[in-house]
Amino acid sequence: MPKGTDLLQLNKLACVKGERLLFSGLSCEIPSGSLVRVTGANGAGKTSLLRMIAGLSEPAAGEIVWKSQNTRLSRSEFLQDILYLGHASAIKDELLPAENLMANCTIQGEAFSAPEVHAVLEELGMGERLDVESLSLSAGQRRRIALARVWLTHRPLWLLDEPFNALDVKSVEQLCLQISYHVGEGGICLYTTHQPVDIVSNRQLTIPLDAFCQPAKAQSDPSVLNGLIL
Amino acid sequence: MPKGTDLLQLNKLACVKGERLLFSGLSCEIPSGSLVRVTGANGAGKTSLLRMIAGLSEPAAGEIVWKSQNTRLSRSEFLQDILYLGHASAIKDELLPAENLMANCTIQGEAFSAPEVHAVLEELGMGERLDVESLSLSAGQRRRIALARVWLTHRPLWLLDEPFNALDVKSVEQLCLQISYHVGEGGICLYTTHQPVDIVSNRQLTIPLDAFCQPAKAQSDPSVLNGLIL
Amino acid sequence: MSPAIQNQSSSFAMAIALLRRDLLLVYRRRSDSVTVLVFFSIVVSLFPLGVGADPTMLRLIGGGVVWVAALLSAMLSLPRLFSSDFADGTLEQLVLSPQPLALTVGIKCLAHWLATGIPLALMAPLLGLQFGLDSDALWVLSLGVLMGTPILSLIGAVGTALTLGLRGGNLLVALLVLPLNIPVLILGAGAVDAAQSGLGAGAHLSLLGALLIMTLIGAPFAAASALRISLD
Amino acid sequence: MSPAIQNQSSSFAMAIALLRRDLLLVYRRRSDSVTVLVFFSIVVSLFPLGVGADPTMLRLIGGGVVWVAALLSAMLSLPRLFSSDFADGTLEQLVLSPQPLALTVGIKCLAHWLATGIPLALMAPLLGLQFGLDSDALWVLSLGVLMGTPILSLIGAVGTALTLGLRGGNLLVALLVLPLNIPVLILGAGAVDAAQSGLGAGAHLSLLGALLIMTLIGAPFAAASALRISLD
Amino acid sequence: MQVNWFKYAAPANFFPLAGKIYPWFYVFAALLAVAGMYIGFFVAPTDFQQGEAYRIIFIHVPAAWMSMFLYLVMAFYASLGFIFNTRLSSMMARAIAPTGAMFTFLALWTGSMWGRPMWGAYWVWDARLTSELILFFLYIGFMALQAAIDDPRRGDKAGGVLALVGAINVPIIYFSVKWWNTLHQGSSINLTRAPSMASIMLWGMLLMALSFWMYSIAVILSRVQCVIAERERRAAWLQHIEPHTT
Ligand code: HEM
Ligand SMILES: Nc1ncnc2c1ncn2[C@@H]1O[C@H](COP(=O)(O)OP(=O)(O)OP(=O)(O)O)[C@@H](O)[C@H]1O
Ligand SMILES: Nc1ncnc2c1ncn2[C@@H]1O[C@H](COP(=O)(O)OP(=O)(O)OP(=O)(O)O)[C@@H](O)[C@H]1O
Ligand SMILES: [Mg+2]
Ligand SMILES: [Mg+2]
Repeated sequence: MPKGTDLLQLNKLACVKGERLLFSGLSCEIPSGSLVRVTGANGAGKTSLLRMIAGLSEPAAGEIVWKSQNTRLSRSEFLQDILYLGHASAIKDELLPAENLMANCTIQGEAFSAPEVHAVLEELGMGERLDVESLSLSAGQRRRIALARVWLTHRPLWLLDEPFNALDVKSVEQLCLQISYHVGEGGICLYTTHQPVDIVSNRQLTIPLDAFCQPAKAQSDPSVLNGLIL
Repeated sequence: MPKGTDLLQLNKLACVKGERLLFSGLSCEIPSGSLVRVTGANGAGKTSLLRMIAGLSEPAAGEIVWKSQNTRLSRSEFLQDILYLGHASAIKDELLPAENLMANCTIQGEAFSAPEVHAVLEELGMGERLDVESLSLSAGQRRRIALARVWLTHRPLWLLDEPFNALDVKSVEQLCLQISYHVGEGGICLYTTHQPVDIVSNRQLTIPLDAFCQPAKAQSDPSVLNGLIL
Repeated sequence: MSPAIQNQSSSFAMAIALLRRDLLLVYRRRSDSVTVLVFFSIVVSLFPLGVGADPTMLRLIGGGVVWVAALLSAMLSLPRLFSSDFADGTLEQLVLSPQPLALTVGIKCLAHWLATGIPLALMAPLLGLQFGLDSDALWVLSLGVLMGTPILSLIGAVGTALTLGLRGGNLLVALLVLPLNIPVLILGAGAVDAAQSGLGAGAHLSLLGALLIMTLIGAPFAAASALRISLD
Repeated sequence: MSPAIQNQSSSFAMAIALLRRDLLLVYRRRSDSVTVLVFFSIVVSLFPLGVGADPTMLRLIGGGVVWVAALLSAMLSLPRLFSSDFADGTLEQLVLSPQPLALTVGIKCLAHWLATGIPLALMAPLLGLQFGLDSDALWVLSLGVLMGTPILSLIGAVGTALTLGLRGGNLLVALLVLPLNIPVLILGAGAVDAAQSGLGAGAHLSLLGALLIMTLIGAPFAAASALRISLD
Repeated sequence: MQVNWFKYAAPANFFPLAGKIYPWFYVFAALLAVAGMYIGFFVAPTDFQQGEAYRIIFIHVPAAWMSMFLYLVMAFYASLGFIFNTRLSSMMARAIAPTGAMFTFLALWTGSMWGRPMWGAYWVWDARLTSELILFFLYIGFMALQAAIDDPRRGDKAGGVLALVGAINVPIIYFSVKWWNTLHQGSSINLTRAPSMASIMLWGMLLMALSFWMYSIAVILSRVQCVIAERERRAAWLQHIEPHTT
């Protein structure tokens, strides 16, 4: 269950890809109940940032602190608190939708009963397609199965990379509702998207990655740092 | 150059996938200068329809007529008239962006000089990233290279499957402008997307695939057929 | 229950659940296992076609040929260990799982061995028969393959983990893994030879066993770090 | 210029442009070609380890072993023919090209042969040397591989085209392609044997040539229809 | 309109026909088998060289014949289906493959059972044996390919291409294998095959071959019925769009 006292701190994060410095000096405090949108043009480094927070890659500088602990040091506890959904959907062609969803939960150490899983998939409009192998699903249907974890999990910190990609209007709405429910309950959600979506939430933050592109500027210009919390 | 007199006719098309009938009785006339949005929920069959029109799969029933000729019979001429861009970007990790773009044009029998190609990529904001292998590009940057063909080609009939996926706001605008320029010149563009975008055009049609799901209904209910041209 | 204990027991439950998922996938892809077997037989059958049909010579090279073919088959089935998981994003999720990654790797190797190693071990004596090996040698061959294939899977796991997402990954894996597996080949083929020439194969097989235990202990950790590196 | 003629000349220019693109890719992935060679050498070197180091026997089996290894190496490099094009959507574009698909397939096979067949043919005599083949036999070996590898590429193209996007594709290709390539193996290895035993290899090689011509004529069309089917 | 409705209708018509006739072929097969077995086991004399073991010939040889014959028939149907897009032919090819593979396996198995007493080895790399083995691989390849493809239409077409390529290749393979073996020094074990077959044995073999043939027809018809039935579910509602499209 998301608790109301969690805090995610990003401390002077920098990201280097190949020979390029994508961003640096990215600092930010994200208290529980926040909805954080990471913005930036294509290639600004949104995906890189989310992967870094999840611990899939290491920051070139800086540290990520969760519940007052550096996530690199308390990695196994941190992993039990996060839900990361990337560009790739982690859907196996050979499995049925429900099997896929259950497998994805299993991998994360979450066990759900078949009825629970079915109920979520029904709600997401996959009711008719529950008996076909996922191979034959459309782009959006695969995304829905991947995203269904969002309805099941109890983890407080969500990292969603372009979750709305390929979803139709109705699914987008459902997902928005679920996200706002999550942050309403005291969870945290970091997400990226290029689509205009509106998610209801009391505490909306933005991390405008474009602003952190020039390391010198980001450090010296206080307005940029202020602009961080809109 | 797109001419003002082309006509695409879809004649009672039906699409069968596996054991399911996705849609049937889909008829529609698309004169030159039309901007056609194919709508439908996830899994309605939008991708299937575009692939069918391009000739990548065969219709279960019905025919596709272009310039008064069945496209299956005059396939090689038809292929010289269409531009199909699907979910996949056809980007080779090992090639530079410009090489990728040129290769994709080459495949389609269109030759462009290096400066032309570079100019387009610059315009799309890829200027800084022209010297890195495409492997290290972000999701949106890859899409841009794939879509750059839209700025180069002279083909009258465009089939774009979710072209706006992963693009940032600025690129979406650029693409919209280019599409409206194309249809303004007398071209035709069929596209799908779940995002709200507005593209300026005098003749906007919609193919609401959801309406063709029940074969009986689609045929008998005239309101659906009328709804076809909004 | 203290949190540590609770964690441990749930870790075990998770391991079981993960194994079940992998076995379900193996079952759904059962034609793959058959394909490995057929590939194995085809490669073995290619040799007489290449080197000639003289039975005495064939009896001499039989053990070696079957072992080389087993090695190649096991290697060709390696992409299934992680590649599809990598391509569809499951691997990211595995790395982000609270479960120790080395354990996850071990489980995947176990599933892989059940799906390919055991069938290969069952098939090997049949193919040995075609080369006129005698029944002692056939037993040793089968046992050797049974003990050798987990090593191939484990070392293969390290190799595939290192080459994930690299171009030409498939061949690169072969390059990394084949040389490392030479001891297995020498011991396995040696055991068959020894059995055939009437010397006991015991020494070879116990060395193979020792190798297996060493690999079991070390490889999962190596593969786990390799996976982390590949995803970075 | 009449439209027909214009079309033809542009079709030729397109073919050249396509070949250049494929060769550029080969160049960028040149480590792949090296990998094929190393795989080839490793497989060949496994044999003495597996079957023992008796020189007379090695001389007897040398030609066959090198040929089998060449066959396996060529086969393992097949995924590069279409798989990456299939995965990233290039194949759709190729099928939608106004260019005849069979020609496109032919060009891709040509590029594949330049990247793998020629290196294999250059490497084969070196490996043959290790088995003590004499110089006549080495020449015949090299020439045979040079003539055989295009057949492998072409038949391989049909096989890969048929299995695109299927599970276990890699092994399935082996299953489909290896039996069809047995004549190449027999003729190639037979030529080496004939050369070594002092009989001329001419008959074998001319049969191989005939096979090559037949394959050149038929396979691109079969592969082209297979591609269309796979994309449907 | 463009739709070729008989394409869908033909299998549907064929279905009841197949259902009616296939039991009869089982009956024929059983009768012929009884006659063949009787000749084989009771009428034919014991061979002075090989003893009773030779009687395996009454299964081995007909099985070997059928294995080759069925491949030709399968390739014929598959290519017919591919070239003329006739669905029933593709279904026939699909139905033949397992039976062909079964007979190939039977020939291999009985052959090697026989080989043990005859040659002292279960297997030798003789040209005939080897090409039978390759034939087995070809069958397996065809079946594996079709099994790997979920979409039946795509499976049919892919099988068609493969069978066509295979059919052109089979004679090449056959001769090259033959040539391979005769070029090398003769294998040290000489295959002494019954030189002048007693006519009574020939009769027995012919009867058994006929029986296998009838059995194949019966099995293939009933299997093709299953294939049709499976696809009928699809065809059933495909009829729905018929009135609109014609
Ligand atoms: C695994 C082992 C064997 C295989 C795969 C095999 C395969 C075949 C095949 C394919 C044929 C049909 C050839 C044709 O009609 O041209 C055949 C026929 C025959 N086989 Fe075998 N065979 C095997 C073992 C044996 C053995 C051990 C014997 C007895 C010594 C034997 C005796 C015969 C005879 C007598 C015929 C009929 C000869 C003829 O019609 O020309 N086979 N076998
Ligand atoms: N081989 C198959 N067997 C059964 N159903 C299939 C098969 N292939 C596709 N489908 C189904 O066909 C439908 C159409 O898929 P398609 O990709 O055309 O949808 P779409 O409208 O493009 O959806 P999206 O918005 O998610 O991209 C999906 O519901 C899918 O599940
Ligand atoms: N290995 C590398 N070498 C050089 N540059 C790299 C490398 N990997 C990634 N990059 C660059 O890093 C940048 C960040 O990529 P990232 O995927 O994080 O962007 P993004 O903000 O998620 O973009 P999008 O909106 O397109 O998904 C891109 O400009 C990319 O070109
Ligand atoms: Mg991104
Ligand atoms: Mg789609």
